[in-house]
Amino acid sequence: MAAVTLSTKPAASVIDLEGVSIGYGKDAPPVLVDVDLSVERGSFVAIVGPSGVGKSTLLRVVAGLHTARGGKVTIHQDQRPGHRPVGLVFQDSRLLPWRRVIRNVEFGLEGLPVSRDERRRRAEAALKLVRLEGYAGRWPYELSGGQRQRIGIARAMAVDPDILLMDEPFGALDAITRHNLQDELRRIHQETGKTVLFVTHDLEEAVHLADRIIVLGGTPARVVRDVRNSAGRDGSVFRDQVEQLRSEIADNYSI
Amino acid sequence: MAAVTLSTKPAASVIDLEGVSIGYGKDAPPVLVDVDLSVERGSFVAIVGPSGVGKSTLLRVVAGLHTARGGKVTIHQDQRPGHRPVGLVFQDSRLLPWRRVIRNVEFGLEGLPVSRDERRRRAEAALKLVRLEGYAGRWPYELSGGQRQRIGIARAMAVDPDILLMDEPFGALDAITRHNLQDELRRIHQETGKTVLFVTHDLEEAVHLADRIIVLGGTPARVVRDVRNSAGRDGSVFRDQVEQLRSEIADNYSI
Amino acid sequence: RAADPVKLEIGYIPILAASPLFIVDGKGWAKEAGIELKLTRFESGPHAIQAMAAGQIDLLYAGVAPVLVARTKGVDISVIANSAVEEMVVAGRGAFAKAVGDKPTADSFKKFAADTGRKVKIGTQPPGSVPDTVLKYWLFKVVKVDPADVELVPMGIEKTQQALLAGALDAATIREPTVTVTQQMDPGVVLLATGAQMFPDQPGTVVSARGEVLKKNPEAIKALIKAHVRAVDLIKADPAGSAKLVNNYLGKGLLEPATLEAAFKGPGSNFVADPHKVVPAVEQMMAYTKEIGSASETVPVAEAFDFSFYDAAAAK
Amino acid sequence: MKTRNKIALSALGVIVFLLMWEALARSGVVPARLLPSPSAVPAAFLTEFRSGTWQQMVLASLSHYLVGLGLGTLLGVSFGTAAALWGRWDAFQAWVVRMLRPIPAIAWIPFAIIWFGVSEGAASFLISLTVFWINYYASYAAVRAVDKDLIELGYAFGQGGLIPRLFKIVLPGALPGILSGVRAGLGQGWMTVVAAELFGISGLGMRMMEASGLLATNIVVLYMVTIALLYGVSDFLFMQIQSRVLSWQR
Amino acid sequence: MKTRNKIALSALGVIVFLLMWEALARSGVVPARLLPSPSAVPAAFLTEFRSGTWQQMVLASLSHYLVGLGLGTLLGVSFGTAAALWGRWDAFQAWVVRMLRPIPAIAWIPFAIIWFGVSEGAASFLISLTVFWINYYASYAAVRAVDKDLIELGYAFGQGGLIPRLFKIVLPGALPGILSGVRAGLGQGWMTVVAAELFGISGLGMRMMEASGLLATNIVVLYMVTIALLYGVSDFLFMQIQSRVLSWQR
Ligand SMILES: Nc1ncnc2c1ncn2[C@@H]1O[C@H](COP(=O)(O)OP(=O)(O)OP(=O)(O)O)[C@@H](O)[C@H]1O
Ligand SMILES: Nc1ncnc2c1ncn2[C@@H]1O[C@H](COP(=O)(O)OP(=O)(O)OP(=O)(O)O)[C@@H](O)[C@H]1O
Ligand SMILES: [Mg+2]
Ligand SMILES: [Mg+2]
Repeated sequence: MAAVTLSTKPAASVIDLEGVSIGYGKDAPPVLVDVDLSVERGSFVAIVGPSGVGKSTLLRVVAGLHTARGGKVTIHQDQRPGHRPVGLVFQDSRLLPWRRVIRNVEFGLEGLPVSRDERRRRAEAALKLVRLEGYAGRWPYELSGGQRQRIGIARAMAVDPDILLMDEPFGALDAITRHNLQDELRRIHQETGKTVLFVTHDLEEAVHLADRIIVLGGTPARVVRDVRNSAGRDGSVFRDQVEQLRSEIADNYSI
Repeated sequence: MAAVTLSTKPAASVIDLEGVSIGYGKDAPPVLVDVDLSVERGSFVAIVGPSGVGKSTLLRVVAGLHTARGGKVTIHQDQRPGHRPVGLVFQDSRLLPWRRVIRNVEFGLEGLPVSRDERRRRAEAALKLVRLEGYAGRWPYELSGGQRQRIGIARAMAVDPDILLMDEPFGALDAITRHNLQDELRRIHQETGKTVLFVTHDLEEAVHLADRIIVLGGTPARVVRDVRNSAGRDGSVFRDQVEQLRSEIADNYSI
Repeated sequence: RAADPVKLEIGYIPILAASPLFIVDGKGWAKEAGIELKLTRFESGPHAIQAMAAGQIDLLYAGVAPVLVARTKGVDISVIANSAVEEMVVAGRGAFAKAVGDKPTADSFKKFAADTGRKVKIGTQPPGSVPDTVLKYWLFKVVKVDPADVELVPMGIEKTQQALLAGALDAATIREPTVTVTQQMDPGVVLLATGAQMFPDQPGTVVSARGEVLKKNPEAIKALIKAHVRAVDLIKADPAGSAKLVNNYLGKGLLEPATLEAAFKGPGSNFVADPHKVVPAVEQMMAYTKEIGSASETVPVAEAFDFSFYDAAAAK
Repeated sequence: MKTRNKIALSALGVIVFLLMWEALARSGVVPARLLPSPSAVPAAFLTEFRSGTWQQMVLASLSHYLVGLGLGTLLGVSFGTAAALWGRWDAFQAWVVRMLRPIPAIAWIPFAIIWFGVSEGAASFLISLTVFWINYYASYAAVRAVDKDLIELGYAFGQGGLIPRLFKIVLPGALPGILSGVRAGLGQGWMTVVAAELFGISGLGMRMMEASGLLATNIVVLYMVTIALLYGVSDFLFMQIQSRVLSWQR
Repeated sequence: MKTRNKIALSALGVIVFLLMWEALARSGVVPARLLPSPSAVPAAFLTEFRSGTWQQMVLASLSHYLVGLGLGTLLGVSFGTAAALWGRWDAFQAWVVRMLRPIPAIAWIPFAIIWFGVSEGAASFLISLTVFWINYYASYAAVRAVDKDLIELGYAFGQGGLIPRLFKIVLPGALPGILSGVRAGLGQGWMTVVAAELFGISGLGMRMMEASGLLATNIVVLYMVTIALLYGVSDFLFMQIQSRVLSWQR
């Protein structure tokens, strides 16, 4: 499935896309073309762009779930036993309907050299992170939309990945829950130095969290803007900056 | 399925909930209790509250998809041939996988006294509204998350309902698309006088669109706040007002 | 009369003993007598009897045993003529055939069982059928085999042949035309006992009819029986011609007429139309059936026979 | 995989199969008179075809098969769906079905004879019986497994009435499962053709029995191959149609 | 619906069925000797039970059935899953399967005899054959219909290897369909028991044939009821287990 080159050589960047073009089917026009992207280790990159531009597709290619039509995708991964190099939060929560919540969270840990108890412990910690510790025994169908999405986040967090790919992870969450999770995410990012690739449609969120914002646009889509964001790191978001970026991005949008 | 009283008597309100309590299963504790809610004809009501509080559940009860445990639910509906009294946008887009996009949008129109051509025409208009006119012939699995959500909106719009129930309809949309659709929705609401019940987790959106904001909170949840919002109607959103409401609501949140 | 022929549905089992029926139909004798025949093939007697009991067929060429059994169950059918006797033979193959030769004795059975460490497996049809009864009679009354040395395996007619050829059985009761066919195919197949050796005048295939039909169309039945008698005579007089005709019904494209002719001439074919002659043997067989417990009640055999049609046919 | 590769692989499979069969037949492991080699089939076919028997038998069996298959499928899907939809009806018939289900075709023969006589109808009846059960269970399970969310969607958009719910949600949603049942029935029907022609109804099955009784195994195998081809073609066509109908499945 | 109501309805169904049967048997529409009334069954049971025949036959058939069912189900699910998973293997075997599928149990009997002799093994072999096909097709369709998104999820979380993918995603996802196949096989197995005992292997089927040859229809019906009960109980238990296993389905 993966058409991604995995490299364990040390490098400053963790994800390298060179001239990547991506499409569905054989004869359909490409969705993304000429994507060059180098993500530094420990950086927090937000990806924004209009609906249907190819954000999820890009993430799926980086995760090795979809094969690019052309170009080169390289992931520089560390070997840390008990961890997965990449953790992915899907846009739809995508829970396994036949597993209870806790077992869904444990899913990515299975097959790792991690004891049963340790697995359960890590899953419970992840559940706690998303404030759903009381829901371990539920079936997925017994959850609300936002709860389901949070389980998806917990599942990705549980594998403690070096690279965290998140596809609109807070999309279905109310403001308060969202804020809490944003704070958690920022804390984790700062403490563990994970690399985060974060798709969002909320510019404020992007500015708030990311130190770099990539804007996709056009048909076929390409990287139309690549902004370093100084606001994110020290936690103070300046409205002006958001506004400026917003209008800047709006110019580049093409729906 | 519906445990809703349908009334065709003229009334100022279109939706009347009296002492409604709602729960899943038989022995599980209730999700919502003591909900009294009267929605006036032509009003635009936003429902906010933390994830898992019961917003979707409330909407499903109003739509007659879930039976309340206690209390009385009344819908005052007009008889307009060629229209459905209620249109619902699900939180998950919930498309029929075996129907192409256009046929998914037509779904609610089937069974109404509407000719084939008229049906197609209305579906196409609804598709155009959500800016997906080029996607009529696609299968649902060929859509992005945001596109899917917009098809769900188009489907509800196509039946031209008196009451529009929307469960986080713009949750998966980027800022620009979202703005466009918000404007469309406001226009439609103002022009047609539809009653809109709108679940959102975006306070700004609530203030921007609604003339009344209902806040759900607590376990079991009840209506903790019912705010008339003067900002929405004239289209000018004042930051201060948002901020004030936000902090007011935050006090009432209990996660 | 010619304008309104009597319609008769006749069931048969695809064995050589049904040949008179094929000749009657093939020669057009039935049509001459103003009878329209419809032939229906059945795989086994019980199936045919069930159809007869349900009123779906009028006459039947099948073994005498199912007819008698049906009568004990209150089905109104009678034997009106005989077709063949001494049909069943015992054929052996392989090591067993070599060991017992063509003069099987109780000792040779015992020796074979001791040598191989297993019972002799003999295939036949289910208890109550003619093959089962006459085989047991031969084994235990004629050869006086120790029951501990043999295992009887009940199965369908055609399965018996297959199992024999496949080597799953040491011996089996088979009948024409299979006897000839099997021997042609596998020279190792040996006749251990002929029908007469197994059970003198061994009853076989008879012609039976529903009482209702007998009452309704006595003239037609009489004519049919007359044709039947004629057919039996023809087989004896002209086996080659008969074989050609019968081949159209039995194994068309599957058998050479020469094979059928050989079968007609072989020891397994003995056509007798007179029902009177078989009554004592049937009585004897019924008695034995009761003795070995495959039947709980004996039927007064003579009552099962209605000689009037044969007598009328033979008299003219 | 490309269609060309697929066809090549399938052909390879059949060739390997035929070679193994030929080898088995020649090796003498299986007595030659019980298993003729595949190379004996063409000659047998010519004889049977020239005499017209082949065509006659094929047509006869085909008609029993088609009638039985059609009826069994229709009724099986209907009853299975009904049982899955209405809890009351399901409970009412559950144990009756359990009593009738395991009754083998052979045991139904007397009833077939009583109800239909020794006729084509009886054969079709027996075929439809086995086909019925397979479709009954497949449909039952498929309808049960239809996504409840989609049914809710139907109610939300005025398609909650029996007819629209059934035809717009339940049946399309259960279609993959139902079609898998239909496909299984397609084969089961042919398997039953032989048993259904055991009692005097002419067709492939009867001819096979006759040939087998006279140990003409090459004819038996000819008809087995005939059935295989008839089934193979119908199954292939069914798969083509199915992949069209289910093109919405990735 | 409450369990109590369900049981009551089921009992009602059986009673109505038995009454209709009794009425049919007494009415004389069907000759009494072909269809005994249900009230004749207990007497027949007593005779057969006292002589020990009943127990013996039931045990014998049960052993053929269980072995055949187990083997057929296991192999059917395995081959069906394999074919659905690997396009190459699927293409390779597609037409061979099409050739083997419609061969009726009766036509396999010679092979059963050759390979197993007239033995219990042969009966189990024949039973497992029909069970195999049903499970093969059910599993094939079910595995094919597994949500591709979930398989993708597996790859994303390091469960894309054959073993974890198979056991953590494909099989659980296909389980409802596979179980429906197993259930259909449960009944088909009993239907075949009778055919599989036609050639000299003792058990219920043989006893039924014997009795039917002697037109002892009350004995035939006794064994039919016996089969019905055995099947009914096993199907009921299976359903209980199934609803446990699939409790994640709404
Ligand atoms: N089928 C069910 N069975 C049991 N509990 C359920 C079921 N569906 C929802 N719940 C519970 O009911 C509560 C309310 O769910 P609901 O979907 O209404 O929340 P919500 O307010 O829409 O949340 P969100 O913003 O996350 O979508 C949640 O705590 C959820 O876990
Ligand atoms: N399986 C598919 N087959 C064909 N086209 C597809 C398929 N999946 C997605 N697409 C198309 O590819 C484009 C990019 O899709 P993608 O899901 O990456 O968008 P996105 O940027 O994530 O959008 P959103 O914000 O709405 O989630 C869309 O136009 C979509 O219609
Ligand atoms: Mg997306
Ligand atoms: Mg919700």
